[in-house]
Formats: sequence, structure tokens, C-alpha cells
Amino acid sequence: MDKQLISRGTSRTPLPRFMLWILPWVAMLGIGLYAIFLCLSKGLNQTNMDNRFSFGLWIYLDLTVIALGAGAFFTGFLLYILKRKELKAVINSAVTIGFICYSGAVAVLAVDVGQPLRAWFTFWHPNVHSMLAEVTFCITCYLIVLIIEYIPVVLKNRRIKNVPSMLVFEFELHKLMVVLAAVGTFLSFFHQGSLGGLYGVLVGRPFAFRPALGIWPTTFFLFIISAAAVGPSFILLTTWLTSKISRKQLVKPEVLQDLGKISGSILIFYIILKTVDTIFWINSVHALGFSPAGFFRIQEFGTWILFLEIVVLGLVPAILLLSNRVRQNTTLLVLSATLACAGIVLNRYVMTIQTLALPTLPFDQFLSYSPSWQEVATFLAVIAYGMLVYSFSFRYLTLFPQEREIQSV
Amino acid sequence: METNHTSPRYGMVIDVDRCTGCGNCMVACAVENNVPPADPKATERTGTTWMRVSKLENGLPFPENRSVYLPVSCQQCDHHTPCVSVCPQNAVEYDTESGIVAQIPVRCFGCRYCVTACPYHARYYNWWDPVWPEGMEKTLNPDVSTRMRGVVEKCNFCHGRLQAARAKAAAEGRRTIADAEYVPACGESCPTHAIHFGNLSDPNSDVSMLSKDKRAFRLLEELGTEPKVYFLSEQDWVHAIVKNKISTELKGHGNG
Amino acid sequence: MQFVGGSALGLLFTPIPWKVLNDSAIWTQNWPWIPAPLTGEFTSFGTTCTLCQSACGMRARSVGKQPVSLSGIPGHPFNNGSLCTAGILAHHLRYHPSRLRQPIKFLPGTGYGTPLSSTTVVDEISRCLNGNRGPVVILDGRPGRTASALFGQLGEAHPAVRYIPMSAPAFDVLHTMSDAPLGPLGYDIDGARLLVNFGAPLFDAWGTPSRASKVMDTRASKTQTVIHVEALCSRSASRSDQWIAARPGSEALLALSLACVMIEEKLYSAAAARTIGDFGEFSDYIRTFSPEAVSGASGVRPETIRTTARAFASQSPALAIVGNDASYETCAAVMALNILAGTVGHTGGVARRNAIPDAAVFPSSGVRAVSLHDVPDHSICTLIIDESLSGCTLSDALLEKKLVPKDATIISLSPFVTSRPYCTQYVVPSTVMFETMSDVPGPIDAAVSSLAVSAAVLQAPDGMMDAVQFAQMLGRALGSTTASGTTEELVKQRVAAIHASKRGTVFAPSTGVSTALQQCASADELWSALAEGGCWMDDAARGDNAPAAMTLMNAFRAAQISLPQSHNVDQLFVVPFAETTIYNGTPVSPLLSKVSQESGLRLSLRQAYVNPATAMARSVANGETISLTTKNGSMTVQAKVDASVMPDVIFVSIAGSRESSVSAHSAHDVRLLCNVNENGSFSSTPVSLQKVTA
Amino acid sequence: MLKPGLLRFLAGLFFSLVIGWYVFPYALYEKFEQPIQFSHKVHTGETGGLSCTDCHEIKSDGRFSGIPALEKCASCHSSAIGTSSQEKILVDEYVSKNREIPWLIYAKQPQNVYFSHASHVKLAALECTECHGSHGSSDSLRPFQRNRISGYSRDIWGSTMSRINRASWDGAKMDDCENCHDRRHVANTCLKCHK
Repeated sequence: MDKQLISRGTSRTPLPRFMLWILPWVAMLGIGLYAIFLCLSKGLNQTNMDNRFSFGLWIYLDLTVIALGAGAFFTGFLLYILKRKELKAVINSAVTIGFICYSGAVAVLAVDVGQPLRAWFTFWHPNVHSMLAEVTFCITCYLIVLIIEYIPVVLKNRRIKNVPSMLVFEFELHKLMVVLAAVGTFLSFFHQGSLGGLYGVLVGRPFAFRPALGIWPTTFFLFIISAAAVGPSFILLTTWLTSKISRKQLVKPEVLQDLGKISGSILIFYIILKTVDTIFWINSVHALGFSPAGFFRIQEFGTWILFLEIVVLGLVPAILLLSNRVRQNTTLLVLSATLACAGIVLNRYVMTIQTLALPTLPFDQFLSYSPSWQEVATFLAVIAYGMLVYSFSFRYLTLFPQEREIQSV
Repeated sequence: METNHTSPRYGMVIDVDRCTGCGNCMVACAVENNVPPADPKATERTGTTWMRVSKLENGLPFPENRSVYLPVSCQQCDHHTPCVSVCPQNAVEYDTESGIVAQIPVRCFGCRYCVTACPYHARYYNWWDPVWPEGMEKTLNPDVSTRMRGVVEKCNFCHGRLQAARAKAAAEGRRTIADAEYVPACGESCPTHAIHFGNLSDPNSDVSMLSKDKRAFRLLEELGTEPKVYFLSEQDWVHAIVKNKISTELKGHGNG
Repeated sequence: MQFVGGSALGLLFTPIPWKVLNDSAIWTQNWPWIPAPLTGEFTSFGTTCTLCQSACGMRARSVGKQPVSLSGIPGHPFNNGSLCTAGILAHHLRYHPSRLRQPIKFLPGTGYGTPLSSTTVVDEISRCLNGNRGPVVILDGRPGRTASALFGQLGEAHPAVRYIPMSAPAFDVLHTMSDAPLGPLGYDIDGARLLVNFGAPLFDAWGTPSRASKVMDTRASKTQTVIHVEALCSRSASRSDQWIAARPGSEALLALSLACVMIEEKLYSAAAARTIGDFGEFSDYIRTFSPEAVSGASGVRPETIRTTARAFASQSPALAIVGNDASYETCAAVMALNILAGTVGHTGGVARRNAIPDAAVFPSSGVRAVSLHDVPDHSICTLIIDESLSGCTLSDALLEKKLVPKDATIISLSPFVTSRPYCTQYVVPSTVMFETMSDVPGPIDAAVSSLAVSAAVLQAPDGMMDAVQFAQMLGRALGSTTASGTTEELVKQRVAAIHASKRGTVFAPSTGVSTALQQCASADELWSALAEGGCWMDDAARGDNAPAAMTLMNAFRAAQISLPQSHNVDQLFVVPFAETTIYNGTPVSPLLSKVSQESGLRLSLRQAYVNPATAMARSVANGETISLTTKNGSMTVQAKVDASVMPDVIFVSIAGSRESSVSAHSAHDVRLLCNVNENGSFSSTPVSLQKVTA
Repeated sequence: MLKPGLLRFLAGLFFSLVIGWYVFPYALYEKFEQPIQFSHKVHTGETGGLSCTDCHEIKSDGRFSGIPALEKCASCHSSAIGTSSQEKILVDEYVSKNREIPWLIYAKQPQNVYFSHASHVKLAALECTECHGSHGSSDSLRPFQRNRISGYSRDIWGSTMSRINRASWDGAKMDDCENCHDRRHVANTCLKCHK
């Protein structure tokens, strides 16, 4: 049965070894599901969030995985709209990662809200001014798009392909891909942006607040661009990791180099904008009665974090990725991509966690927060879920079409 | 039209020089609004106090150290209200008939975005289901609904009292109510009469005049949220510290 | 397959998914385990708060008879619309989780008890009282009630019974200084121009809750000045006109030093000095305490002491007051100041109140009540405590000292299960406010006697006794006669006797004004005014009422005040600290978590204020756990770093020590850490501090 | 001729529709009989002579008494006036035992709503029938229907599941309140009704 499911022309590790590989992930998922059960049945008192740190690890996780999952829309956009055919080698993997990131984020959101049974109120009584309403709408729609995009990947499985009606269904769906890519890009554009706007509109949090360009704060655009920049890097990284773990060459080296180049060129653009934005922010935050230096003079969060984010994890990988010589060297390429991803992970951390830790009122104190085991377990469950979905997809579906080609050589 | 007059905009003026920090306003508020006693595991950061008295210190060492108490409830921002625009499902609303920022817990699904948005930390999430010792639920105020875990709540200027005052006026055939007919529980309970309450739209009201006093200030005024809660103090250091917000950084790490 | 597909599609066009979605959301809005308020007729009624002796008039908004919120009655002569934090929550006490449902017999010293039936407990108490083991002492935490009169009758009628009314400790001392009985006392704070307050939480529920407002209102006209002496800038200190930071435990020295300046500079009242029999000896004694000598121990500069003494003498009438947890020597020293200033028995001083004119109802044999201080140590075999009222607390340490070691029996009337189970044998469950008729004497900061009434509006649970019924039960057990009749009948008789005296004024909440009692047509009219939250106030005692003869030195010889030899600068001290008297020891509404656990506005149990310098020197950060060790034991507390408290002194909360559970009486109770004074108060005790690392 | 697949599909569709539109609405509600069969018709109009406000009064503080307490019934029925079996229950079971009648309230509002009869009746001058329909002239009390999931009275949603073509009194959902407010140009802010 197992053998018959594995794509023709590819070889996979023996089933027992695969079982051994997924076992820890299943255990992790199990613990996480128990933590989720606790949170749903007893309430969010199971977490270490509180009225001051009302957003915690989970929102940070959502923002981060959705940024990293941006590879799905951006690769689709490049492939189907801009016709960058070489990206066909990773599109299936990108879609799978996108699906994992978005479904994981939505699942965590459902635990993060206090009354999940009332979540549909957002659709029935939406507040159009709310960034969160925009996020909810776009993420829900985009998740549906991703499901539709993911279905053909599943349907191409060797066994399922044998069912004629499924093959027809797959074929029909495939014709939709251009449309789906366009819709996905449109939706992603808005929700990546709204996730940035989520904090950027908070006038009560001058550390995160940004003035509006049009109707959206500048973080709206910065988030879109940074997600687009880091999406390809993340795909590069996951492809390389999968290849290392499975000990197989999955794509031609040029594909990874292309991904790196795309990532680098957008990243340099992002870093310039981010720098401009930071300079504007420093000059505008006085008007809100706060001193920009004050934010960095408190406790652990010094200006080093700004330097780390913009220079070490922004400018440096951007320059590296733009260099041909660096891209030729797989180790350096992967390292640069990792730095770029880390930069976005840090940016989302600064936006969500540092913003809340800083005082606003004159008698406020700097706050610290560390997640409870239930929060961490839920977080890890999403990672375990992702690993499982990806592992099964890699084993039984064609995530990397070039693999057969390379192996037959 | 039901109303043919300017709608009132209710506001509060708190004289911090008179406040002794006794906490009456906090408990009277909890009684009035059916806020339950703390869960055994609740802390200063997970407890629910629609009105919270905070201590503002002058930063000097003993014995020059002086402090005032600032009772901080929802500041009922009049403009750019940070919480109203962020709620994804309209559970927060600026009430045009009273100027009160309404929080409707039964609409709320507990995303806590508004809690994050509020710079005054005036919003409280229900981390636990409310529990009263056996029998004490008989002391709940029938003019205010009880809430369940997983939703956000906050001060609404004892809106139940406004509704009761309106009903009484309606029974007498009146469409308007006088300032004296409607006083929130915190104002009523203040033993030093530090809390003044009334209609800011009426230029002759007590609160209108006090809000224009040179002793008056508001919290985080530069954010432009136009809070309808004013504070009064004659002490210069209070004004200085309130203006220079970030100066408390030296207080260091807090878990409270 | 197709059938399922069709059904699924069809389902979307039926109400099922949508209605279930809708109704399940509504279900979350009406979870059956979330209580809903009562429904019923919404009314209100007036009554008087019985949580302390201040007798605040309060208005209850209620559903039917059930109070749902309480507020002060505006215009009331005592509280003028204000209530204290505990008073606002008085209607919760009936439902307190530690409410006692039936009598309990405890195994002494263990905290373990077994429930008894109402009849068994009466039998056992009767057997115990008639066991002829030695003196039976009845402690009355709030004299002046009808129940107090009944307890007094027991003391007069039965040779083995001593009735001990507990008045403010300072007044206890003042009584011992006077050669002739002084009668009931009170502070005439309204009449005082200068108030020197030795640590009483004047603005924090010490007297009437309207006091802070009254004092602030005088600020504009500058008719009253308040000087506060305390080791930290408390609520009362920070709202006073002047705060003198004195080391804890040095209050007595400071007061004597003020007296010393008054005598040195002849600033005392000559008339008052003539009434002091041992003035010469006292003058000699007091000269030891010169400002320079006291300055080091108290941390107060000599000039400040002199200026204050001069102000005390010149801004007549001046009054010195002291908190209820003050030591015997502090009380003696502070009362000596009032005597020297000649303000005892004068307007604006320590007022001598007329007794309530109820002799017709409760004739007294004239036996002078005994003070607990006069009872020899380790002599009480059987102790009866009326703890049916919140807010009156007795020092455990003092009781321990007075009881026969290991063999004493304590019988307590209490609404709550957690009153001293470690040394009490019998606890009889009592009614609480709103369940019983009770009369309330007046506040400590009123110059005249008064009476107010709190009516029963709610049905008391079965088997509960009020204090009057308890006294009658004891009377039956002892075979003595006490006044018979229901509580309401007895209180009504008392009110009728007051009406017959035609003295004083009555405040009626319905009109909001006070009128002379003479204009009150009938006793019923007076009764109805009192029953709806009004009060009767006696006329002020006329003219010079100064005590005729005083002897001071007995008290000071007993107090043994001495100047400390040398002060080790590095030594830390621990002081038990109650921010407000009402929370001290007795159960309070769980909703008070708002001001402590949920906000940190006040200290919670097992928290302590530490000065930043003290904390920094020992690398302790705000919120960290510290361990405190004295020669008596050790405990761990959470440090609250606060710049308003004196360096090198750790102020440990005693609020709610008895609230939580029996185990709170282990060595973790701060009161067991500290050295005990003669009158059961606690002195500052040398302590060592260690940071506890998790 | 229909293909068997399509037939099965249509059968499934039909099955769902029947369950959804006929069985579900019936099963969703739990029915309870009122403790006493009360006839508004007997008490009001020419026969009884009482008006609505004689029993359902608005107090001087603007609070509505709702369903009158037993005292009100007892003021006439301290002993049986007529011969009906229901009146006998009233007198024997409730009046003489001084027990309140556990009426099931059709129009009961959720506890998060502050509904003031005073402002609707005295200021807006709405007729009782506007919201309560012909309840005041009914001869008997229909069974009280309680939603098994939400716990609400069926009168809140209204008698028909689809909520199409309803009378003004058929249903008291928030939408119904809002629509009426809209028609009368009354503000529809949350705090207008919610507490």
C-alpha cells in the first residue's frame, strides 16, 4: 500500500524509518492537542497572557508563520502571472507550506479567541474599519484558495490519479490556477498588509503606531514587502532542509539561486523603506508625547535590537543574496536566506512583543511575559502539524517535479 | 426624531489632591457592575477592576517621596477612540447619545485587540468564568448583566444607572434627565467627593467648568484621543510627571 | 455517495446549520453556570452600618428585601453620605465563604473542630461555666450596645463573672490616669484647631469615613491643621498638612519629648497642671526626654520637635490622637500631652461624653468595669468573646498572656468559622448585619454619645444567635438574670428611654435634617427615624468638664519607657502593618480583592513594603520573595518596593491574617514574629532578611 | 430519464429539506405547559373590565412590574369567585399557600437587555399589541416553547423558522428592535438597549 502511494520514479525511505521520523511529531501534536483542549474547556487562564500582555506567543506565531508562508502566494504570482517558469520546480512545495502556515494560523486563532463559537460574528456584523476584520476575511478566503490550490497536488498522487473523475477534476482545477494565483495574490496583499496594519493603527501604542499612507499605516506596506521578500527565502530554506533530511537532490541548483536572487532584490528594497520609515517614526513620535530614545532606553530592548533587525538581519542578507558569488555557494546562500528569515521573525517579535512590553502611562512599568506550557505546546503543535503534513506530502505527493528528472539522470 | 436637543457628553473630573486612594470607587464599581471577586490565581494583571486606583510618585527618595492616587477607569475617548475602530465585530461602539464608549460583552468574541489598543489599560478580559461565593449571587445588581469568561469588559460610566434614570424620566414623561439624576457608583462612593460627574456639553455644568480649570489635565493628551475624564491637581510635579511619560523607565522591571 | 452529496447541499438550504450556529452563539451568552441577578421589585431602605462603632447611615438599594448595593446617607451627622471600603460591601458578609453554619467545638491548639448541635453547645457551655474553675471573663469589643448592657448585668449579678468593655486603648490608659471615673470618652476632632496624629489612619476608616472630606474642607479656611507622625507616608500622612517621619516604636518618645518642651518652656496649661497630683515627679521624669535625646532614636530633628510642641501649645484647642494598635506607652505618652494641654474635657479635646440616658432600662449597680490591663496575667480560666461584629479585634498575644496556660476555655460568638480556632473551644454562630436588630454606639471621633439602629431585614439562617440572645443564653447557663425580651423589644425600650430624656437631637434620613429631640412627638417617631438609618446624638457636655484629679506616674512606671542605648545603623526592623483598621483580623467581603490582589493598591497578606535603598542593598527587586527571620521565627513574604516607606524597616501586612484558613496561624503569621508589648500591640522587632531564590 | 446518480442526489436533497424545514424546528423547541391556564379574555374587555396596565403596571421609577406578583391575583381571588378548575388551582395551590406562580414568560428578554416599557409606552406611545399581538385577548395560554440550545423563548425568534412575512409582534430578535427603531428614527446604538 505504502509503496503504491509513492510517486513513480522517486524513492523514499523505508516505511519503518518514516514511522520513526513522524513519531516525535505525532507525540508533539498530541500534547499540543491536549493543551488546546485545556484552553478551550477552561478558558485562556491556562495561558500566561494577561490584560497588559493581551496578545502573546500565539499572535506572534500567527504573524510570523503568515509572513513565512507568503512564499505560496508570491511564488504563484511569479510563476503564473509573471511566467517565471523555473519556479515550477518548487510551486507544489510552496503551496503546501502556504497551506500549512495558514491553516495552522487559523487553528491557533480559534484557540486564541475567548469565544470561538462567536467567531462568525465577524462575518455577520463586520467592522470595516478594523484591521482584524480585514485580516479575518482575507485569511479565510485565502485559506480556501490554498485548499483549492493544494487539492490538485493531492489529486496527482499516483493512486488517486487512477480514479478517472478525479483526474478530470484535477485537470479542471489546474486550468483555474492562473485565476487562483491572481486571487491569492490579491488576498495576500491585503491580509499581509492588514497584519502590519494590526499594530500600525494602534494610536495608543506609539512604539508601533505609524502614520497612514492613504488609508493604511506604513506598516501595511512594509509587511507586504517584507513577506514577499522573505517568502522565497523560506522556500529556499525548506527545500534545502528537505533535501538534506531526505538525502536527495530535489531541485536544480539554479532554482535555489533564483529564489535567493528574488528574495535579495525585494529585501534590499524593503530595508530601504524600513529605514526611511524608522527615520520618519523617530521624528513623529515626539508629537504623541513620547521620546523615541526612551523606548530603547528601557531594560533589555536597546537600540541594538533595531541595529540587529535592520542591518545584521536585513541589509547583510540582502547584499549577500544579491551577490552572484554568494549564491553560487550553497552554504552561503542558505545562510543568507536564514538571516533574512530571522530578520522577519525578529521584526514580527518587535512589533508584537516589544510593543506590549513598553509602558504608556506615567505610572506604568516595563512588563515581561513568558508563555505558559499550554501556549508553548499549542505553538509546537502547529510546528508538529506542519512537519507531519509536509512529511506525508513529501512522501506521497509530487512536491518537487524536478526530482524524478534529476534522479533519472 | 426622538431627541430635539444636543445629546449629552458625559464626563468626569477627578480631583487627585482630594483622593486618599482608599479604593471605595473600585469596590463600589465592582458591586454596581457585577464584577466578581478575584479567582484565587488572579493577579494585578489578570484581575478585573473597571476602576483602578494607581499610585503616581514624585520619584524622590524617602522622606521627600510624595504620591498621589489616580483613579483610572475607561477614559471615554471622544475622538480617534483607540478601541472602537479596532474591534472586528462592532462590539465596541461610541454611543452618540451619551458620549460613552460602549463595550457589549455578548457581541465580543474575546480577540483582545481592543485591550492591546487601549493605552490606558482600562479594558479587562475575563480570564475566568465569574464565581461568587454561594448565595452572594443574590447581591447582583439587576440593572447590569453578568459576563462570561472569554470576553472583554470595561467601565461604561455605570450605564445601567443612566438607563434607570432614563426609565424614571420616561415614566414621568420626560425625555431628558438632569445631571443629579445620574451619578456613577464611583462618584457616589467617593468619601472625599473627589469625583465629579456630569454633562460636558453643558457649558454651565460642574464638570465643564472644572475641566477648563488650570489645574486640569488628562492622561496621554498628545495622542489626540480627547478623553472625557479629567484630573485636577495643584501640585506641579504631578503635571510634570504626567507630561513626561516615559520617565518612569527607571522603575525597572515590573511584574505588577 | 450522491445521496450524501445531495443531503449536504440540501442542508445548506435548511435552517439547521444557520440556526445551530446562531443558537450556539446565544448559548455562550447565557451559560447556565453564570449566575444572573435576581428579578423582583426594586426598592430601597435605610439602615445603619454595624461593621464598626462609627454608625454610618446607609441606604440599601434592594431587590425585594435583598440589598444589592449600599451607599451613605447624605447629610448624616456622622458619615454625611460616605462609607468606608468595607462598609460598601457589608451586604456580602452574610454570604461569606467562611460563614459558620452551626456551632463548632475545637480541639484546643489544633484548629480541628467538630460540629455540635445548637442544644448540645448550650449544655456544654453551661457545664463549662458552672465547672467552678475560676474567673469567667466576658470581653465586649464594642461597649454601648444593648447586648453590652446585658453582658454588664451578668458581670454584676454573678460573682465569678468579670465584664470587660474594650474601649480604645488610649482611653483605657486615660481612665487609669484619672482618680475619679471619667465616663465615656471620645475625640472632639471637629472642635480641634491642631491635631497631632500619632499614626492613626485618620483618613482611612479609623473614625467616620467622612473625616477626610471634613478636614479637606477646612483647608480653604485654614481652621484646622493636621500633623501626622508615622514611619511611612501613608494615605493619612500624605493628605495631612505636615508629616513627621518617625522611626516605628519611637512614637512614645516623641510624644514625651513634646511634653518635655512644653514643660521646659512652660507652655502647658497651668489649670491642668494643678489637677495633676504628681506634676512635680512627672516634670522631673519628662526632662529625660529632651528633643536632643529623643532625636536619634526617632529620626526627628530637635527643631521639628520644638516647633511642633510650640504649635501644640499655641494653637489651642490642640488634640493628640493615637491609633488603636498603639502600644501602652504610646497611649500613655500621647494622653499625657492632652492632659498637659488642658484639653481633656474641653471643646476640641478628649471629650467626656454623657452616658446614654437608659438607666431606666438597664439599672447599673455602679460597679466599675474592669480593664483587661488590670486583670492579672495567666488568670482567666474561661473567656467569653463577643465577636459577632466585624472590625473589633483583640490581640491574640494579649489574650494568650491573660489566659491560664494550656487550660483555658474560650467561648466565642462569631459569624465566621475562622475566629481563633487554635485557642477557642466553642464557637457559637452569630447573625450578621441585615439579619438582626442591633444598636450601634457612636464613632470615636464624635464628641457626644449617640445611638443608631440597624434593623433585621433578611431571615437569619437557623440556629444563629445575636449578641443579646447570646448574653441571655449565658445568663440562663449561669443562673443569673438578664433583661428578658427579644432584641427588638430591648432596643425599643432603650430608644423609648432616650426619648423620655428629651435630650439631644435626632437625624431623620427621610427629611435629611437633624431636629431637637424635644420636637419629636413620640418614641415611635424617634424609633422610625432610627430604624431607617437615622441617629440620635446627645447634647454636648456643658462647660468645663476637666477631670478634677489626675495621677500620671503610675502609668509611666508601668510603661517603663527608656531611651534606647545606641542604634545600630545596619539593623533591619520588622513592623506588622495594617493600612486600615477595618480589614484587620476579621473576615471581609471577598470583593476586597479589587483593592489588594487585583490591583496592588493595598498590601495583601504576605506582602511587605520595603524601601528601595534597603531592597537594593540586598539585591531584592520589586515583587521578589524575601524571607524574614527574627528571634521568634521566620516567614516568607513578597517584597513591594516603595519609596514612601522608611529605609531599614520592613512593613509586613497583617490584613486578612485570619481570613484565609486555619493554617494561617502557623509560624507564618507576622504577629508571631514580632515582640509583643504590654497591651498586646507589637513593637518593631530586629529582623534579618534573605532573598529567596526560586 | 433521470440517471440513478442524479436521482440519489435529489433524494438526498429532498431528505435534507424535509428534515431541515419540518423536523428540526419541531425538535429544536422543548414545550412546557403554564402552571395555570389563564384567560386574558375573561379578565379584560367587557367581561372582565380590566385594562393591560391594571395588572402589568409601570412603577413610578419607570420600572415595569412585568407579570404581576401573586398579591395582585389574590386581591380579587382571595377565595374562588367562579367555578373553573383553573381558578381552583390558583386559590388552592398558590393563594392559600402564598406561593408565587412560576409563570413561564413568553416575551422574556435576555439578561443583557435593558428594555424600558416606560419609554416605549409612555414616550413612544406604542400600543401593547404592537409587540405582544393579541396576547391580551387570548382565552388560553399556549405552551411555552424553549429553545434547547439557546434557552430562549420561541417568541424571540418568532413562530416561523424562515422569519418571512411576520407580523410586528411575531419575533423579538435584535433585528426586530432595530428595524422598528429605524422606522421611527430612533437611535440604534448598542447602549440604547444593552446592559
